[in-house]
Amino acid sequence: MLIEILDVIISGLLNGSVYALMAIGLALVYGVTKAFNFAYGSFYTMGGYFAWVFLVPLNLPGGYYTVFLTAIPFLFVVGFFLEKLLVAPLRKRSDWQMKAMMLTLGLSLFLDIGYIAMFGPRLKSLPDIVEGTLDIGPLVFMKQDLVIFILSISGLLCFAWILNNTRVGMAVQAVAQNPIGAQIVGIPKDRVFAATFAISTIMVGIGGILLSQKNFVNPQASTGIMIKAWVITAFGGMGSIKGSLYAALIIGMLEAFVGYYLGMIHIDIAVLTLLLITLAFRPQGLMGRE
Amino acid sequence: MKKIGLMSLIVATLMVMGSWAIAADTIKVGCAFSLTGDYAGSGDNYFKGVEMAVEELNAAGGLLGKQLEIVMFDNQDFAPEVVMQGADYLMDQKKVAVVVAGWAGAGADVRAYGKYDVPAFLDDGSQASVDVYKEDPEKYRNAYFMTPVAAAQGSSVFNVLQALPYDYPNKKVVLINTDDAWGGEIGAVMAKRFKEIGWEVALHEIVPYGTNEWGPILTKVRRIKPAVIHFEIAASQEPITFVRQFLKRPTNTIISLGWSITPLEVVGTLGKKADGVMGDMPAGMPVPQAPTVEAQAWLDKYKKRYKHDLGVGSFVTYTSFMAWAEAAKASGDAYDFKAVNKHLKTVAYKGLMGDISWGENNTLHPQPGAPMTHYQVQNGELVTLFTDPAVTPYKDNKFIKPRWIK
Amino acid sequence: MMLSIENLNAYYGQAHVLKDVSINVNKGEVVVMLGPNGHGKSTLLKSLCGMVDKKQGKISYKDQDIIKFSSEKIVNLGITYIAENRELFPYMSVMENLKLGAYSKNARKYEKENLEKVFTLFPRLAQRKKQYASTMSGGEAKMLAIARGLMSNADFLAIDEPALGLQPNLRLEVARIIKEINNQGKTILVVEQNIPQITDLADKLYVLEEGHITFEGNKDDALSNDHLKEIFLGM
Amino acid sequence: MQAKSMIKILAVIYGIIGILPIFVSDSSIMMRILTMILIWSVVASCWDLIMGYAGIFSFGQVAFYVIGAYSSAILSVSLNVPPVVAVLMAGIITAIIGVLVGLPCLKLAGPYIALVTFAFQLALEPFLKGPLGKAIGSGGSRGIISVPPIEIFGISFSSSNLVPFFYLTLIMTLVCSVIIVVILKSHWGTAFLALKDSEDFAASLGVSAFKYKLLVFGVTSFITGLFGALYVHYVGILSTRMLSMEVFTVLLIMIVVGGIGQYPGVVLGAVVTVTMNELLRPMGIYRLLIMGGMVVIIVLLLPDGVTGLFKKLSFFRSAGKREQVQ
Repeated sequence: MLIEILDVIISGLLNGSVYALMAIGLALVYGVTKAFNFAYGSFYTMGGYFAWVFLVPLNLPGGYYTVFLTAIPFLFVVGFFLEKLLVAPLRKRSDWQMKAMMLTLGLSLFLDIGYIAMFGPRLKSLPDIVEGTLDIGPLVFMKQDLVIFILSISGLLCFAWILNNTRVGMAVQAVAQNPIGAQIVGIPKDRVFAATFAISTIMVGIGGILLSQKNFVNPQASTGIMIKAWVITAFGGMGSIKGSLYAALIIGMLEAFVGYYLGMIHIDIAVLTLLLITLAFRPQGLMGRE
Repeated sequence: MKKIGLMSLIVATLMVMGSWAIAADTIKVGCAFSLTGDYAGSGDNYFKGVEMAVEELNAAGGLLGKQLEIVMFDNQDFAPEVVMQGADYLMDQKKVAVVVAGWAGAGADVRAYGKYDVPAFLDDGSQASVDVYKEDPEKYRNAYFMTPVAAAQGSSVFNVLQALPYDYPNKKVVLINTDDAWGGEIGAVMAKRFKEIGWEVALHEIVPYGTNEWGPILTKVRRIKPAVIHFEIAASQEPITFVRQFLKRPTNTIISLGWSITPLEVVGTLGKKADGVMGDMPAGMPVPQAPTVEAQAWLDKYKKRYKHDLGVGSFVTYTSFMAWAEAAKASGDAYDFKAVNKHLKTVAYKGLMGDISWGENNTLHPQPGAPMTHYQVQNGELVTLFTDPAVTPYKDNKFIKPRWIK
Repeated sequence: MMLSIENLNAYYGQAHVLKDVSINVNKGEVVVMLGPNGHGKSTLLKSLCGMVDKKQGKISYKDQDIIKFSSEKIVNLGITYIAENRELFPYMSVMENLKLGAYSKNARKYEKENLEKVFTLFPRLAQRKKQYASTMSGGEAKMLAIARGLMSNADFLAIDEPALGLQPNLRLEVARIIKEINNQGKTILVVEQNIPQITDLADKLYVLEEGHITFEGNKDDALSNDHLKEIFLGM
Repeated sequence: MQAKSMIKILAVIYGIIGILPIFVSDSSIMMRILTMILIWSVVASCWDLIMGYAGIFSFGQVAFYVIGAYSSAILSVSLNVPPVVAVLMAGIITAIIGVLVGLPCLKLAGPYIALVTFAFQLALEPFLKGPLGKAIGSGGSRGIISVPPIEIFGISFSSSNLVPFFYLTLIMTLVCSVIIVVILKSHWGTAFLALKDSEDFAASLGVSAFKYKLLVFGVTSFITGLFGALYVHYVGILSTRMLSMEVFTVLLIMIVVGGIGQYPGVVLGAVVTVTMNELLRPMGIYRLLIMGGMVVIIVLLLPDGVTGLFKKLSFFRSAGKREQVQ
């Protein structure tokens, strides 16, 4: 019995860690640029396809090392210029938030169908990052899961460290808290906007690679991911990094336990009920600021 | 007023569309498959069957002296509204002579295509669809199901599981299926059959599409240690992730993936990992060795044409389409739907593996020409163990005890 | 001459806020900008600091035209804007706010010594290093805003209504500080009309009405102008 | 825009759509397109009223549309309520739910409203599929596959006889459009504009933001629900897939094309979008690719959609005239 509970907790943690990686990027973008990025999920898929192209058709040496080393700059550039070219021009308008939302929604549609047009509708599977399982007494872990867990947690930690201990990180926070103030002290606001967009693209893109090698590259995945990340940020508090981290873990756990005790079919409704109730009483989410 | 200008322009374009409708020196063939969305894999299988048939006929000078032309429609994920649009688009706007719509959503498809007389081949004999058909068999006579009803399918799987040369360590079964009509019905009938012979349905889990984390269910499975798990989710990623995560710490359990074995990705991705996994296809073709010379020839041609193993859905669409073509030939005019339907209903078609004919409620009940086929994965490819009618061992293929069973 | 603005026109959306404004500020001066609210005083300071997009004219600072410059570039040149409504970083400590004050390249080198200067100037802040800006009283927040401005190591400060909404005793404090800063050799352009003490510091006064400069001169000229006298100097 | 010119434009658009059946009544595909144009134009208009005018960042529109559809379907299938009545009741039910959703979230800042309303839409699908949904007769994930058509005086308005249904829809469309125009031009309309500029300013005018937002939420939900119901009795089939992201996107495209807060631009948007959607169908998946790209481009280049374009054009025209005068 105890072992089973442990099992459930573990799968909760595993989900949670991945969700965190997914959600925090979104929280960051919203927190800093105040833009609703509906195309977020499409960068998850982009990551997956990037890895696939490198590993399967091109089959480059170095395997996943090459992939990560190249994916990070690639995703950065993509995110950076998308912001500069598509979102930044909207900022002049008073209703730019609404416009940005519409634009990114269109963009996501474009990208998702674009993937199908380029790579076909079928799922693509990536080679495992590591094979086999690790037995600790009665508990069994897939090495894959462990890698994902470790990478996403360490990714988050180093992200948090950058945010709180580097000049750039402080600048990002400054823009998030008060764009005008940031401008006054001479922080290049627009570049920070683009940079955050890029960083979030990296986070979700890497998440895409990690999960796609466990499951698949699926051209349809993006909406699901967008919604998941979005639910978590909403629950944790729009723009609150810490909030999203907690939210991700809570929801990961909730899913595992509901799945175990009530059945998989009830997971979605449980999560969304939790979200709605939370929002009804605390519209700014767990740790969001009004 | 500029707007009036633009309005009239739009009107004009609308008119043009209307006029497209009729333009026939080719016979139009409607394909309403899932090109995008979770079922795109199965859509691809179905399409290849039709494509081969059309190429074959066109190469032989077409049908009734006319070339065949494929018109595609994306059924996406079978939202009833979309299916409805598809029917109207293909049958009303494009004036196709036949529609092959793969798996197309529990009943909605019958309603949508039943509005017209154009023969429509639908791959979903779920009770839901058949119920709709029964409402007005006369009206819906142009709807042909390319499967038996789900219940028959479920029983067949049950019979096969009982016929396996293998002694189950216990009498516990775990059923996992989706909450849609097909999955639900299979799950229900198998639960019933197992209970009848005194087995315990230790867990009957209903899961939504898109489930990829099986932790909670597998935890239960590992406690239950069932002798059989039957898994019926008509998509490809769920079964793959399930098998992978099951194998992480397997129990002494026969895994039967049901229809879920058929999307190419499943065996393609799992490869030898999947050895020992069972599965089935309603109206399938036995592989790797086909039962007849013609079938074998066709199989080789298929592999040559598409450079991959038989996508099991392809056979049934190919055969159904050929059956239609013959009916059209017999009635002398592909657009004389009354005659074509009559022919399809009354005259059996000699398929690659024998006669096929649509029986009660226009379902394709198990028959030698289109047998229900039961596979096991061996050496990373599908191998037919049994064919139904009359669960009979196929050739001398032997059931292999899955390696994870101690 | 340190700063000279010539025929500056600035717009907010459709509104034409500044119309051919020209002012001059010499090194080490305190220049006070007077005028009714909503007539463009803040806009003038903001345009000077590159925080207004739509503008034409000439803003030459230390003999280069900076009108096209981005705000970060201008800060780096040594012009700092101290906002009327503070614009602090609410969820950061006093220390973090100050550190960010020294974000621009030329300020970084001097971060340490400027911190000392600031803390000697505002002992209050030294005691509250860890406190969140959002939890500070209006007066303290104002001080922090000024302090953060000083951290940028600017030699030209554009201060917007430093005493707005402060009690009389704090206003005197503000006046003292501005004097102090000026004595440290900083040039100051300040929008302020509620504190005679500041007006006393003024080497030059401007009056901005409906986007036009309607008066330029020193305090005595202003005093001899009855209209100004009653409206702005409240005497 | 003046009420007069609004009415004029609406009259032109709906007038043309209204007479088209005379030429195309024999092609059912055409009739269907025209009918869908009408339905979508109203649903989109409601969304525009909420987002563009009342400035409420609501993502709930599709949800309300579906709620209307389900209410009417369930009423007429499980409770044998005559469809005509069911449709009206559906409208009322949707309005009530709209108000209930509005109550907690309309006090919030823009993005938060988006959160709550979108969460509401997300929750709807698992609810309808789940046991609770089944309990109230949603038919679970199988949906409801035989919804009876509306019947008035023995005439049945369904997808099998399109012309009558089209005119029924047209009448309802006209009525609702008038309601919308009235709202826009009433004291409310001005209140909304005030609210959009600045809530404080509006408050100073004695406009209670909350009250008006709740009112508009209620009314638009009612209309939306009504048309959702109309639609379901038309197609006769219903499932939770109606909540798909594509419907959401297509609705949004209509607003983007028409220009947000540019009523009646959105009606034109609906015409263009639905037509394009059909024209592009032969292109298979590229249809959505193009639609997506179109949104991006329009948002960037024509922030006010075609309406903005017209305004520009007419501006240049009149400018040209002025020059001639001089």
